[in-house]
This record gives sequence, structure tokens and C-alpha cells, in this order.
Amino acid sequence: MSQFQKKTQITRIERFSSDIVRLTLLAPDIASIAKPGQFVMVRTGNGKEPLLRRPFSISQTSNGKHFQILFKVVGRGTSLLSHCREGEFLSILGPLGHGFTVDCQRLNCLVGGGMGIAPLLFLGKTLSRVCPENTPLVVLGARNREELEPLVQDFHELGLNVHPATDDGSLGHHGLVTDVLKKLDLGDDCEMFVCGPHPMMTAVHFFCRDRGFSCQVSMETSMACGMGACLGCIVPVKNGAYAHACSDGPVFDSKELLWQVS
Amino acid sequence: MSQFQKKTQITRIERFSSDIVRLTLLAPDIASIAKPGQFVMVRTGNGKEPLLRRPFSISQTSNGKHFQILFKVVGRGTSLLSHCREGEFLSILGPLGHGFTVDCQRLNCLVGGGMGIAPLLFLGKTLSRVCPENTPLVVLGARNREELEPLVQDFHELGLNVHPATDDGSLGHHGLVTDVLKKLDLGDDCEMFVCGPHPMMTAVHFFCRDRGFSCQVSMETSMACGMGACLGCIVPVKNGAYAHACSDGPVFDSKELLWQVS
Amino acid sequence: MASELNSVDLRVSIASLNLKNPVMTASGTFGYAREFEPYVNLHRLGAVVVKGISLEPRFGNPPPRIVETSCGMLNAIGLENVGVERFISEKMPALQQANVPVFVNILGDTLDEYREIASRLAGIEGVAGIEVNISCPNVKKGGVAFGTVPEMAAAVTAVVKENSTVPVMVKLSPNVTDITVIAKAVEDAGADAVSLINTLIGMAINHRSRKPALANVIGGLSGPAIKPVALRMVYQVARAVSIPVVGIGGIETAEDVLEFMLAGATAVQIGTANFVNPRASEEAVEGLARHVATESLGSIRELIGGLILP
Amino acid sequence: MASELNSVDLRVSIASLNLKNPVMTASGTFGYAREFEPYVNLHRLGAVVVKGISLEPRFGNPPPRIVETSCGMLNAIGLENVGVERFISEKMPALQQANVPVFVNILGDTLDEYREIASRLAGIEGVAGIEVNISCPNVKKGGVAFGTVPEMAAAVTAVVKENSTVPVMVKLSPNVTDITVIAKAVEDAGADAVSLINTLIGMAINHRSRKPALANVIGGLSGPAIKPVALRMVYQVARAVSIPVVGIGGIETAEDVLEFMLAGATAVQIGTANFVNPRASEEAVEGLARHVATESLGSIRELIGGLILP
Ligand SMILES: Cc1cc2nc3c(=O)[nH]c(=O)nc-3n(C[C@H](O)[C@H](O)[C@H](O)COP(=O)(O)OP(=O)(O)OC[C@H]3O[C@@H](n4cnc5c(N)ncnc54)[C@H](O)[C@@H]3O)c2cc1C
Ligand SMILES: Cc1cc2nc3c(=O)[nH]c(=O)nc-3n(C[C@H](O)[C@H](O)[C@H](O)COP(=O)(O)OP(=O)(O)OC[C@H]3O[C@@H](n4cnc5c(N)ncnc54)[C@H](O)[C@@H]3O)c2cc1C
Ligand SMILES: Cc1cc2nc3c(=O)[nH]c(=O)nc-3n(C[C@H](O)[C@H](O)[C@H](O)COP(=O)(O)O)c2cc1C
Ligand SMILES: Cc1cc2nc3c(=O)[nH]c(=O)nc-3n(C[C@H](O)[C@H](O)[C@H](O)COP(=O)(O)O)c2cc1C
Ligand code: FES
Ligand code: FES
Repeated sequence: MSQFQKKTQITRIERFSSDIVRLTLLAPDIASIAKPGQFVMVRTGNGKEPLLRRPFSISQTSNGKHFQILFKVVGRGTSLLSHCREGEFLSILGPLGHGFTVDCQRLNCLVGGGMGIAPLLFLGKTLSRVCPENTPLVVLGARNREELEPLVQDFHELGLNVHPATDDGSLGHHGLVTDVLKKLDLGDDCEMFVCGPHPMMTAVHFFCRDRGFSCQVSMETSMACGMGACLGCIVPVKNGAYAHACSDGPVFDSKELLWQVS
Repeated sequence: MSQFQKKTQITRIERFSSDIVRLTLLAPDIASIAKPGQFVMVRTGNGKEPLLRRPFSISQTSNGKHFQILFKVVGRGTSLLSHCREGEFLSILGPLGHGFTVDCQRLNCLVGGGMGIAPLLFLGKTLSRVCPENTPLVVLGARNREELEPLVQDFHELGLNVHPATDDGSLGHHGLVTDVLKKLDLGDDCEMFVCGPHPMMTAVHFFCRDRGFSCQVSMETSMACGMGACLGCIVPVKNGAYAHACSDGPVFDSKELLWQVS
Repeated sequence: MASELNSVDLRVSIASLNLKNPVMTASGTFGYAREFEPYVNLHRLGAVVVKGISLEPRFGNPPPRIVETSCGMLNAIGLENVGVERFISEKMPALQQANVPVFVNILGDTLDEYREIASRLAGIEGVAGIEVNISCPNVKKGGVAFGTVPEMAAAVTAVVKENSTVPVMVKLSPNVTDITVIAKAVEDAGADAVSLINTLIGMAINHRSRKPALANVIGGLSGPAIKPVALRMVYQVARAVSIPVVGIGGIETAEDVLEFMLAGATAVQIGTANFVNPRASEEAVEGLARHVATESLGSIRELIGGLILP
Repeated sequence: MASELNSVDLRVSIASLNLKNPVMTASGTFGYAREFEPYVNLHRLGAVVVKGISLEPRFGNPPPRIVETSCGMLNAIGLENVGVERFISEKMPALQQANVPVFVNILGDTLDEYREIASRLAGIEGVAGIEVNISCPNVKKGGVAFGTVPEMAAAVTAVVKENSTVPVMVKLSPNVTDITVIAKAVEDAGADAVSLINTLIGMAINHRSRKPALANVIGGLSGPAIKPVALRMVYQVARAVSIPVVGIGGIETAEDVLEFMLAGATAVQIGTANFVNPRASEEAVEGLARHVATESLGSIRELIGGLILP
């Protein structure tokens, strides 16, 4: 697998809301080979604090030259990133991990929550290209309209219709994405692509299990290295063992993982 | 003694060379009471690294509203400071320490080397105001013309004539400030105000001792607190004891300190 | 809001001593308190601990005495202090005015010195408690052994306790294999509380000059860098002893204080952070009050040892 | 310039083993080396130390296993590994290709386990040395005691040495009162070298959830935060023993390597820094070469223990 450590230039900064930012980075090596579901490890500053890189999904590539990350400010690392300026350089490792596996013969359904929507945009774009005859379903959830609208917009630009859901009902369905899923006609050979908060992924996993659908989930864990060296990023699998989100994932067949009924 | 901890706004940034920067800060509380030779402790970033504040001399005040610091980039703290933007806020403690004592009856001679010139500008300005009949002598040294010229300029604007010296001869005397001092007519009742590298201050101290001149030196040491709490900033005085640069100084009568003949 | 915050219950007790709140300042980082008056309302703190006092005045180590490290600093002050007599005559009067409980941090090279300092301080107005420093890494003579050998730690504790009229807190060194052994030894010897941690022994080198960064070669590491070690030791000691534990090490904010209290600390001391933000201690008190109010806790004491184990 | 740098003498030896240069990678931070091939020319490193290997495979601790701290990180991996048999069959072949000396880090719960692992590794092609981990803080059984009691440290050393055909390096724990005592014990028991430090035991708490940040509650602290402690211990141990000392702890750059070598280290290991900058080890080698060239040193060995004391 090809991976690179690169100083990449920030060519564009978009602020979607007070705490949601998208950066476009010039990185042909990475952008030209990245696959949907893969991620990068980003150094958020030049100093020793925060010490570790932060993982972000590749949320889109363009022309094989640029790629984007979309993130929410939740702590010191993302706060530093959000204060970057155009023209500055960021140190990036990537592309890392195994992405989504696509099959044009099935009904593909993308389910994203919050910042979990980031990798699904890349997936949606790829599906539109490789399976032009097979338009995927897209179900996206977030806290409110402010957070969701700009992301929905991106899918519209790909020509994809979106079923939105918000916690406060300010856009689309008032409630959970699983409520929306239940109402959709998903046939009997559906493949679900899910990325979002753990409770949401748990719910979608059980939903798919009950209906006999396949389900690919992208797992978020704490990561120190992103390349299989630290063994910190585990997710429990069957019979007491663990898989490594960075190298075995981040995308897993949900059936391989251990899920707790809540 | 009045001291303040303030978030102060950067109102102006001047880059004199690749590594010499002057910041103007809006801080009426501090600017209105500061005296030449006093310093401030500056937090150079928002994170935990670098952890400690950095000491900088107050290099000028204006209108009782603004004050300036002039510094050279030598490490991580000064590098972070040099990347600040106008409008940003810096956390400042000050004014700290005891400054210079002036006597209008004597021939005042200001001797500065490198960034040690910073506090002397404030002193020169004050002397011009409080002792208008008594123009001080000014001798300034630095590595080269690039470093020294902008600082000399500031003294010219005060109407003060400067005797420059540079290590490479690119401006003024080719050599040390003490060479220049030896050639000047200093009379027999001269008061020397010195700030610069330790070897320079040592040389000026012995020069003054031999001629019977008074000599006030501003001492630089590593400082953690700047306010007499950590006891880290000591300078050796007579009989094995120590003085604290931040609270007993930074300006000392050179006769009180222990100097090593080199 | 401000008045609401004043009414929240932040009180904690260390033996017979009742503190307004759990926030104290750490010895050697708050001078004799007076230095912080421009920044802090001293009477709003739980207590202050003053710079370590010895029997005779000490000049301390030659310079350089401090050096910054990653998220921390090393110091080798060498216990510079004015000695117990001048402390009482010159420093106590101002402290008595400050209206805040004062712990005097004491240190000696021999049991007799500890005894002597304790007796001189006994009955001095304004001394609310004694903190016995058995852990300073900078004194070459008895200092280190007192803090690392349980029998010696117990002996110092007993001597100071016998000669004191106020609560005695023993300050433990982290530079040991098992800190709970020392903690139990001083508890058995009569300590009213333990405070921990003192600095970790460390070193820095300037590769250009090829010299140690400190004239003393080694020094004590403090600041955020050591917080994980301090938190672990407080957790271990709080489970091993039944006297109050005072947590120290890398504390900067109210959140840090909460963590130490959850780990089992009854109170805390803020050290190096005072240099970075002289108002750190008072801001921590304010932050704790906000937390107790927001979380609708009956009192901050509910948090002590409240860590939820997996 | 590049060719000039290739000709500078960076060689060091650890017992019978001659290394190209003093830069190794630390166990548990470099996987089985293969993970770093996209970033590092492995053959340019002095040596690599692989993740700790036990007799049987281990799943390790439940998540969360890592948490960041100020200028450091805590880990409680719990020694997840494939076991010695699968290590030999699955991991060694790739390592043999890599053209770099490999140290295998081994750990056990009993003397017998150490003996068994050492014998299985004896004679395996590509194993240049054994690093005996007696210091991992995460194993609840014998792990900690082996590293903190001199007699036990000596016993493990002797057992591994007897069953090994390659140099044996013993990795010391910093969580002890006097690390020189353990270092001397393993030297007397036949260790060819000592490496230090392993992680400091620490803890982190999430004050919102009131839970420990690690499922294992405590973990090992690494990174720049611990460098001053590591440097001090390397300095002390280098003066106490006459076998080579390998310095570990917070090393990120060639400058850090120089500091450890001045303190007495013959070689070093880069750990946590590999996560931040996967090229850290190779860049350190390059930096050392530049330093030796710029300072016109005959060889890097001139620097070992070259600290100038005041
Ligand atoms: C494979 C992968 C892909 C990711 N992709 C994206 C993405 O595209 N966009 C995006 O915004 N984020 C993404 N994340 C999460 C992102 O890495 C974290 O938000 C980021 O590391 C936080 O860094 P910080 O320094 O700002 O926060 P910290 O100071 O480290 O943490 C602040 C708070 O956020 C919480 N937090 C930290 N990491 C996570 C996490 N992984 N999930 C949930 N909460 C966390 C912490 O517990 C803490 O409460 C991804 C994570 C992984 C593992
Ligand atoms: C009272 C006082 C007033 C000062 N006024 C000024 C001023 O007006 N302008 C100015 O440029 N500097 C001044 N200094 C020095 C200034 O504080 C340091 O340059 C600064 O702290 C360096 O911070 P840093 O993080 O960039 O460097 P660091 O990373 O801390 O150090 C980088 C290098 O610089 C060296 N260094 C650090 N501090 C000093 C020092 N005090 N003197 C000499 N070398 C040092 C270090 O040994 C190291 O080699 C003053 C110092 C004191 C004590
Ligand atoms: C400059 C300095 C001086 C100190 N002097 C003393 C002292 O005299 N007595 C003592 O018991 N501890 C002393 N300490 C240790 C602190 O009280 C505290 O235990 C340690 O710094 C850890 O806390 P921190 O990380 O919050 O600083 C000193 C620490 C520093 C940084
Ligand atoms: C994630 C992680 C896993 C580790 N695993 C091991 C191990 O298996 N065996 C071992 O002896 N040390 C292990 N260590 C300790 C390191 O080898 C090293 O001693 C320590 O991290 C200090 O060096 P550093 O500050 O450069 O990281 C591990 C460290 C980390 C961070
Ligand atoms: S993040 Fe290090 S192994 Fe996955
Ligand atoms: S800098 Fe702390 S006492 Fe002077």
C-alpha cells in the first residue's frame, strides 16, 4: 500500500459555521490514489502540544491533485487547525486504512451522522462515477439545519437526493436517521455505508442485521499512529479479540464487530 | 508597586530584519506607569508549550497608552511572537522590576549591545524629557548594519546622536563598544547605563570601576515568574549571596554584583 | 450569578482545619504570598503554602537554577530561604494581614533541625498548619533519604507532630518505587494529612555547550508534564490511607482540580501554573464554584474519590 | 555533501554487536518495522526493536488504550502480540529482508516463560539481540516485581542470558527509588547492555464522565514530557555500570540524541516520536551525521559521556 508523509499546502478554507471548517489541501501523491473511507493523520501544529497527529477522513478529492478534510472544532487540535491560513503547510500522512468496498449491482445506501458525513461525500462522488446507472440513497443526520445544510448541498451538487434528519427538526425529519431508514423502500439487497456517532452505527447495524442487509461501518477510535504500529486504536471483534481501526479498518463489515445492544 | 495581568492588543508589528521584530501593544495601565529599565512577562502562545512566559524590556511607551517590545527571534517563544498578527491579544504581566535611576546633574552615557538596546531607547526618551539641558551620550553595538541601523534611527528621532559599533564594521566603529567608550570624552562624573551581552557589561563595569564612574547594568537571567516568587533568576552578589534579577533588579549598580575578570 | 456562586459549598477540612475551598498554592511557587497580591485576592484561596523554611538562612544553589522543558520546568533553587527566625519576624506579619490560612513548609537536614523549626513555629499567630518537606530532591544530605525510607519518613513526622500545635501535613516524594508505603508510614506516625507530589528528579543538557542546563546538574521537574504521574500517585495513596490527601502536580485549572478530587484528593495545591497565570489559583476557585452550581452538587465534597471505575 | 555525510563515523557497539549508528527504534512504537517502510529506509537505522513478544499470543487490554497528555501520551496496550511462534513464522521473514539489526523485546510472567521465549529465539536468523522487558507497567502479575526488585531483575537476566546466542539488553523501569541498584544487579547477572527508560506509570481522568481515560485505569507515560527524567536516569546509570547504556525517553531529534549520548548513552531508541513523525529515526541519523561533520569529530563515539560538569 502506498502511503506518504507530505507537507501539503492549504489552498482553500471554508467555514460552514462557527465550528465546522473544510480545508482543501494540495497533495497530488495522496489525492491521486485515495479511496473513499480512507483517512489521513494531520499534524495540527508545529510544537509538542498537542503531541499526536489527528485522524480525519478524506472527504473529497478533485483532479487527482487536491483533497479535502471537513471537521468540527472539538478540542485543541481542531481549534489550531481552524486557525490555519491559506498558503500555510500542513504535515499529512496518508492515505491510510481500508476504505469502502462498492458493488454496483446492489442498492447502495449512504447513512451519515454529524462529521461522519465527511467520508460519505467522497463515496457518493465515486459511486456516481463508477455506478452511473445506480443512484445511491443518501440519509444524513445532524444536530440542526446550520450544521447539515452545507453538507446536503454538496450531495445535491453531485446530483444526489438527500433524506435529511435533524435532532431539533430544523431540517428534514425531526429525529434519528434510523427513523428515516425504516420509512424508505430499501428492497431486499441493500448495502449500507455508515459513518457517524457510535449509537447511530449500532442502531443501523441491528437494523441491517434484522433485514439481512450488508452493512459497512467506518469506526472512529483514539489513534496515536494511524499505521498499525501503536496498537491503540482497537475495536472489539468476536471471541475476545480486537481489530485495529487504522489498519484493519476504519471500514469494517459490521457483522465482524462486537455490538452492544443498548 | 502596581502590577497588572492584562490581555493587551497588538496594534502594530514592525519587522526590522528577518529576525528582529517590534510589537506595539495597547495597555494604558502598564504604559502609564512604566519606567525605563522595567520589563514585562509575555505569554507567547495559548498552549502549554512553551510553558513559561518570556521577559522583555519595555522599549518605549507613548501617550501613556501604548508600549513596545523589541526582540530577536532566538527560539520557540520569540518565534511564536514573531508570527502574531495585528489585532491579536497577548497576555502581559507588568510593569515588573526596578528600572534605571537618573540624575540630571551628571553626564549620562547609554551603552547598549544587541537587543540590550531595547530598554535604552525608553531611557533616552525619558532623559530627553526630564533633563532637556543635558543631552546623553549614546553608544550602541550590534553584529552588523542590518541589525543596528533601525535602532540607531529611533535615537535620531529623539534628537540623540549615536556612536555606533558593529562586529563586522558595516556601520560605525569596527569592533566593541568599549573601544568607542575609551575614545569619548566622558569627563569625570559620568553615569553609565548599560544593557547587552554579559561580556560587554563585564567590560563596561571594569572600565567604569577604573575611571571611578557609576554604572547601572540591566541583567538578563532565566526567569520563570518575573515577580520574586520562584527564586530562579539570581545574579551573584558579594559574599556568596544572590540578588534576584526580577525583583531586586533587573537594573543594578554594577558595584553590588560579582564580576568575573575574563 | 456571582452571589449564587458565593453560596455554593466548597468547604473541605484537613484534620481540625476547615478550609473555604480545596485550592491551595504550592510551596516555592507562591513566594511568601505577598508577591501575588497585585493579582490574587488571597482571602479567597483555601490556603497558601509558603516557600520551604530551614533553621538557618540558606543562599541556595548557584545559577542557572531553572530551565524550561517540554510542558514543564526543572528547578534547582536549592532551598534558598531566610531561615525560621527571619521568616517569623519579617514574613509572618504580612501573612497575618492576608486573612488566609498559612501552611509553613519546613525542611531540615537532621531530625533535630525539624524538631527545632517545628518548636519555633509552635504558637506563632497565623500559622494554620505545617507542611513537612521530606522530599526535596535538591538537598544532598538527609533530604532524599527522609523521603524514600519509610522508617525515616515516620521519624520526621513523629518529631514534627510532637512539637506542633497545628495540623501536620507530610509532603511526599514521587521518586520512590511504592509511594503508598511511605504514605502509610507517615500516617501511622501521626501525620494529619499527606500532600503529593513533590517534583520528579530530572536533568537537562545543552548539547552545544555540552554542559548541564542547571548548575546543580539535576533538578526537580514540575508542571503539566508530570500531571499523569501525580494523578496516579494521588489515586494510589488515597486508597491506601485514611487521612486527607492533598494533590499536587501540573494543576492549572478547575478541571484539573476536579480530576484530582475524583482520584481521591480532599484538596489540591497549584504550583508552576502560578508563574504562567498568577491568577490561576483564584480562577480555579471560581471554576469549582461554577461546576458545583452547574452540576447542582450539594457540596464539592461529594466529588472526593468519586472516580467511577470500569 | 551527501557523500561526505556517508563517510562520517557514526558506528557504536553493544557488546559483540556493531551498529552503523546509535539510532534504534523503541519497542511498541515501531510495530514490526514493516509498517514504517513507506517512510523510512530501514537499513539506514542502527537497529530496530520490535513490539514485546510473549510465549503465547495476547489480546491485550480493552479500549480505550491510549490518551494524550501534555507533551506526552499514556498507553495501556497490555502487551497485545502474536506470541513467539507466530512472530518467528510470520514476522521474522520480512524483518530478515529489511537488512537492519533486529532486537526482539521479550516479556513473561514467570522465569520459565522468559527462558522458553529466549530458547525459541536462539539461533533464529535475523535476531541480532534480545531486549528483556522487565519493566512494563501494564502486566499485573510478575511484570512489575521483576523490574523493581534487584534479585528478580538479576534472575530474569541470568535465565535469558543462559538461553541466548546473541547480546542481551535489559530494559529498566523508571518507577523505582534508585535505578542504579537495578542496573548494577542486571550487569552482575550478565546483561550485555541496559536500555532505559520504559514508561512512567501515570493516569488520566475524564472529569465529565468521572471515569479513568484508560480502561486499564493506569498506563505508561511516554513522549517529550518524560525526557528530563530519562536523561537524569541515563546519566546516573552510565556512571554506575560499565556495560553500554541505551537511552530512551522523549527523544525526537538528533539534538536529543546528542544530549543522551553526552549523558553517557552509547545508543538511543526513538519511541513516541515515530507516531508524530514516522521519519524521526532516519532524520536523527542524518542530523547526527551533519553534527559529526560540522563539528569535525573523529567519530560520534567521542561524545559518549562527554558531559562537562560545572
Ligand atoms: C478514522 C477517523 C476519521 C475521522 N474523521 C473525522 C472527520 O472527517 N471530521 C471530524 O471532524 N472528525 C473526524 N474524526 C475525529 C477527529 O479525529 C477528532 O475530532 C479529533 O481528533 C479531535 O481532536 P482535538 O484535538 O480537537 O480534540 P481533543 O482535545 O483530542 O478532544 C476533545 C474532545 O473530543 C473528543 N474526541 C476526541 N477524539 C474523538 C473521536 N475520534 N470521536 C469523538 N470524539 C472525540 C474527546 O474525547 C474530547 O472530549 C475522525 C476520527 C477517526 C479515528
Ligand atoms: C529582564 C529581561 C529583559 C529582556 N529583554 C529583552 C528584549 O527587550 N529583547 C529581546 O530580544 N530579548 C530580551 N530578553 C531575552 C528574552 O527574554 C529571551 O530572548 C527569550 O526569553 C527567548 O525565548 P525563546 O523561547 O525564543 O528562546 P528559548 O527557546 O527559551 O531559548 C533559545 C536560545 O536562546 C537562549 N536564551 C534564552 N533566554 C536568553 C536570555 N535571557 N539571554 C540570552 N539568551 C537567552 C537560550 O539559551 C537558547 O539557546 C530579556 C530577558 C530578561 C531577563
Ligand atoms: C521553583 C520551585 C520551587 C519549589 N520549592 C519548593 C519548596 O521549597 N518546598 C517544597 O516542598 N516544594 C517545592 N516545590 C515543589 C512544588 O511545591 C510542587 O510540589 C511541584 O512543583 C509540583 O507541582 P506543580 O507541577 O503544580 O508545580 C518547588 C517547585 C518549584 C517549581
Ligand atoms: C504505544 C506504546 C507501546 C509500547 N510497548 C512496549 C513494549 O511492548 N515493550 C517495551 O519494552 N516497551 C514498550 N513501550 C515503551 C517504549 O519502548 C519506550 O520505552 C517509552 O515509550 C519511552 O520512550 P518515548 O518517550 O520515546 O516513547 C511502549 C510505548 C508506547 C508508547
Ligand atoms: S492508530 Fe496506531 S495502531 Fe492504529
Ligand atoms: S523570575 Fe521568579 S523570582 Fe525572579
